[in-house]
Amino acid sequence: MLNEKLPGTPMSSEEFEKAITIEDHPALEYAWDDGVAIGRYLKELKNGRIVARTCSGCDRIMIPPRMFCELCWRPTDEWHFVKDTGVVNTFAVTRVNWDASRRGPNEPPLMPAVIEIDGASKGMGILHLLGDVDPKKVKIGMKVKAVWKPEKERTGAITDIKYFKPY
Amino acid sequence: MAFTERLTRNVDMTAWHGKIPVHYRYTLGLAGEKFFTALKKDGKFLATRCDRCGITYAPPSVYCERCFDALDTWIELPPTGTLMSFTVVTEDSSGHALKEPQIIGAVQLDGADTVLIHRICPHCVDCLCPGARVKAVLLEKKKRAGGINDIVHFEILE
Amino acid sequence: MGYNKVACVGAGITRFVRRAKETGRELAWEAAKMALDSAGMTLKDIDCVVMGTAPDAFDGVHMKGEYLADGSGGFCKPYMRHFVGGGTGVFAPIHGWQHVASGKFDTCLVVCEEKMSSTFPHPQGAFITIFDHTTEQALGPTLIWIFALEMNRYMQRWGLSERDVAKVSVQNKANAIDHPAAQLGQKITVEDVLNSEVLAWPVKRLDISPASDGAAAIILTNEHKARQVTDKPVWVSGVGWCLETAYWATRDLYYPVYVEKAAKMAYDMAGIREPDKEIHVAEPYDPFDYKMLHHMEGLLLCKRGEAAKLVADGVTARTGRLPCCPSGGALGVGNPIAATGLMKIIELFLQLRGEAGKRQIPGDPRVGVAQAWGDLMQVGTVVVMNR
Amino acid sequence: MNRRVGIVSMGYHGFSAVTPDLSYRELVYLAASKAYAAAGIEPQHVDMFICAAEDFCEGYSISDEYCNDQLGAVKKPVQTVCGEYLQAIGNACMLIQSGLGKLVVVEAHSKASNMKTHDDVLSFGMDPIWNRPLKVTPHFVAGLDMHRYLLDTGTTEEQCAAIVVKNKANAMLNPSAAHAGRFTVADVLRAETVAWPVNRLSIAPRADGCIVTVLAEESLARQLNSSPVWITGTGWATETTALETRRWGSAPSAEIASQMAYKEAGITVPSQQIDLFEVDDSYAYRELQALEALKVFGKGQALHALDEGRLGPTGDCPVNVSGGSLGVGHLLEATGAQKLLELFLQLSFKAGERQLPDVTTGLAQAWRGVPTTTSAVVICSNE
Repeated sequence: MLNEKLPGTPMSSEEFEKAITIEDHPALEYAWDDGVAIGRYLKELKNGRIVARTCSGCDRIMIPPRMFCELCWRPTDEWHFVKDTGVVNTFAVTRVNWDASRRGPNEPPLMPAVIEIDGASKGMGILHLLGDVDPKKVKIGMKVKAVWKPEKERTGAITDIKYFKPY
Repeated sequence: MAFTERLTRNVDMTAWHGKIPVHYRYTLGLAGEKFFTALKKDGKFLATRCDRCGITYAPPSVYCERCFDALDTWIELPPTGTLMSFTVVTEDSSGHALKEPQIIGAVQLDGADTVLIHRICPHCVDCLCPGARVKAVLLEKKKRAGGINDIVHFEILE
Repeated sequence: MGYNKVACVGAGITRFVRRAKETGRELAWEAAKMALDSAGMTLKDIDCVVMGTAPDAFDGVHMKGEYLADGSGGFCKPYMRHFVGGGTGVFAPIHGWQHVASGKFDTCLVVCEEKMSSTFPHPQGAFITIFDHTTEQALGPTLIWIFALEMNRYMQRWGLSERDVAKVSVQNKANAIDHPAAQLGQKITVEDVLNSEVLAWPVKRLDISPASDGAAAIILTNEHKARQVTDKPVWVSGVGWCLETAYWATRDLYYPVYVEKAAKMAYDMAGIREPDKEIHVAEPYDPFDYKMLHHMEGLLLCKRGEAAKLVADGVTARTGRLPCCPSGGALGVGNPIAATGLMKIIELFLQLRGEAGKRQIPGDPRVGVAQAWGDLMQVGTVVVMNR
Repeated sequence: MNRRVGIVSMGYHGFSAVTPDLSYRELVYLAASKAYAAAGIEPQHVDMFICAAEDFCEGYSISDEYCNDQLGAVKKPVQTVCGEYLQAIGNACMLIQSGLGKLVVVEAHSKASNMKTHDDVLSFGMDPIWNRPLKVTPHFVAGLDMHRYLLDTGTTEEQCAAIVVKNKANAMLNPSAAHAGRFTVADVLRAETVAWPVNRLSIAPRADGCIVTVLAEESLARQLNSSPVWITGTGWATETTALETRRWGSAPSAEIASQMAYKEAGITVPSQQIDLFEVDDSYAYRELQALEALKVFGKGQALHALDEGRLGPTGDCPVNVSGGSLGVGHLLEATGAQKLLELFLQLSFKAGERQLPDVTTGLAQAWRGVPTTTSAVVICSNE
């Protein structure tokens, strides 16, 4: 039987602000080696292209690319360029930023989505953002196309694609 | 079983830079709040005692790690103690060189069975030896913010 | 299966609160001490300690397991920390089961702790770094995104409305009124949920469990020791866990295959063939209201897409045929990640002993299932308990 | 132990200061593919997987998400243990002895080279209220401990320097060693002070690498490998969290862990019943401290064994013939795996130039580094 008086000392936010607290801004910084597959993926994004890897074991065309097939447990075979168009598998509409702060009234909402990329295997999607579309009009199954940054602004990152918009 | 290709030019070896982007504000805890409030207000060193194990925890704890009893016997200890061990450090917590070396010591306050980890006065380098008698030097009261750095360091008593 | 039988003989829990004054070490001690007292045991009776705690980024300490060791009773003992994302709370008794069932240890203190309130600007900010650091984090994602994506897919696949899903939040938050540890026990209506602030459509404020600080602990022993400690041991009769691929965007999110595989592993071990008939009480993981439905289906407690109907028909109420989250769940009691899963295990322990007080379900429940979920829609951890 | 557990194979890759051409996934896949090939298995045959990892070494908030694809462990029971590799080995033995699994894989890796702020991460392991605000190098914990150890045992800085010389020389015969070298005691003593009496050359430098172990229940182990290496004892222990309450100058966790393992392996006189040791040398003095905690030598006696050359490859009590962490490199959570790998290679008579003659029993012991007090021990035998 859990007795009514359980341990634990709650603090209101006012009490927390008034109390002595120890602040720390740790420098937890990393440079993760891209390796063969992701290294090539980012290079091709800079070139305005999306590259996948194929596996002859299970006939999948995989993005993001990887040098091994995690299902067949064998090396993947070839690089394979896929389209920069796709279909919305699911989406969300949010006014909340990564740190729970709210987007301003005149800031458009963020529309994250899983986009199944044409040319990759069925259901093979990536996370990205939708843009240039009225949130009320977005539907699962909607066909979308990548909007790329201008070439000179591309750095070799997933954000070289600004967003996907209906076409 | 390896890969159909490997990177063979170092210029192709790229890395993605990133970090953990949050920061922290920690509460002092039940024991810490009592200890640092007494230190800040009155410059006093509080400890807790486990009667079952016969151990005085300084700095204090609200539980005994050995027998798990709740510790609610608070006692005051003098600011003096014995240096159990020390080390001379040349780098800060990021691994960068310190302007000049610092001494970190394990100080057993008189009446305590545990140690308090803190800086030792840098000018006392030549009279440094384990077993030396030490005394806490605190910031003046109005500068004390409530935290381990309210203690400036421990100085060696002749 | 040649393993030793393993029983739960004691439990302890702290209040789940938005901000705790205690340090993580002190919270762990409060729960672990209560568990020992409840079984009339002391640290001397404990052979080993298992610690379950989720991201180090919450308590704000690297190698957090080592930081929590003395508060968890690990002093000069075999002490090991595991971590499988949000599934940690129900993996904790599984890890404890491994220690005792193997015969290496007779008794095991299982402690779970989480202190999220140290993280600034907001605990949710620590979740950006669960996404792939190179191909996803640059998009500025947060955990609510992936829940909203899954909830949308789930609702669309089975033709459910936000109203159907909101009933779960209403049920669980009401149940939590009777739980002494509860942070958000409250009477709300479906309209309250539908009108609450939209955080990431279709997820709204009252669809979600809160960030919390809290700790929980149980004591596991072999059969011989259990008989000495209590006349009502509750047996850990089935354990199962499963981890899906990290490439979460390549799987259809409407059905949690990994929960089903973990559930089947546990049911096979417990000799359960028809879970929807043989289970008397269930605690599926409910960090979001739709997630309870999603996991009820993964746990094979009902057909796919039909969980919402069970809630609407009151089948999952405390007085229903198959009570789900009688504790009040993460939605009502609170969600200090690792401690949430163990809170659910403790609810089964109390319900099966008839000691759940105001939350006690009627009849003579003998078999219960608890489940936790975690990572990128990826890990299922399932425990079956029976008296 | 009611069911004997055998090491069928160990696959490893890396052990170099940096591995810039491979992502962590690719590094782990290469090690796993060698382990599985040597055992003649596919990952779908494996019952359970255990990974030893820490979030802030990987740079993720939930790093266990990213451990299974490269092991071929999709939709499999996979658990991450945030602890020493040898603890994960102990956990794997429990899985097999519980009867829940017959074939278990244990993986850990180090991508320490990807940590731009390694010392900050280590300092982030300190207690935020009592210790971290001092803002000095985390090696201060080793400095306090070594100083106390020298005082209590009469060991000298020269003898600790001799451990560095021994291990880095041993590493010259180990093709998988990133930090081998010929040094003299004077060279080591000349190195810059970091946390006196700990200096730069007596701290094990970091390395990247991955090690995957395939473990099996006795009868299956014999099918997969004609002469598997048996695990006869495991143990692990944590002393305490607090710098304030620990017994400075000694390693109680290593002592408790070894007593557990000795009991299971039926070992009563370690120095006579164990042919080789791979023990913690993440700081040079810890090798001597560990040998005393493991009761291989009495308190303050390890230094004499060192002086008499007994700890060298030709001595009667060879310690860290692989080169240890000082010679091979510190591999974060995989440090214990490198020590176990040396036992596996020696007891399978595959240790090449550094193979010791007629060895039957070996002990691996590893510590999780500052500021922890957790030690783990695994004892192996080829009988």
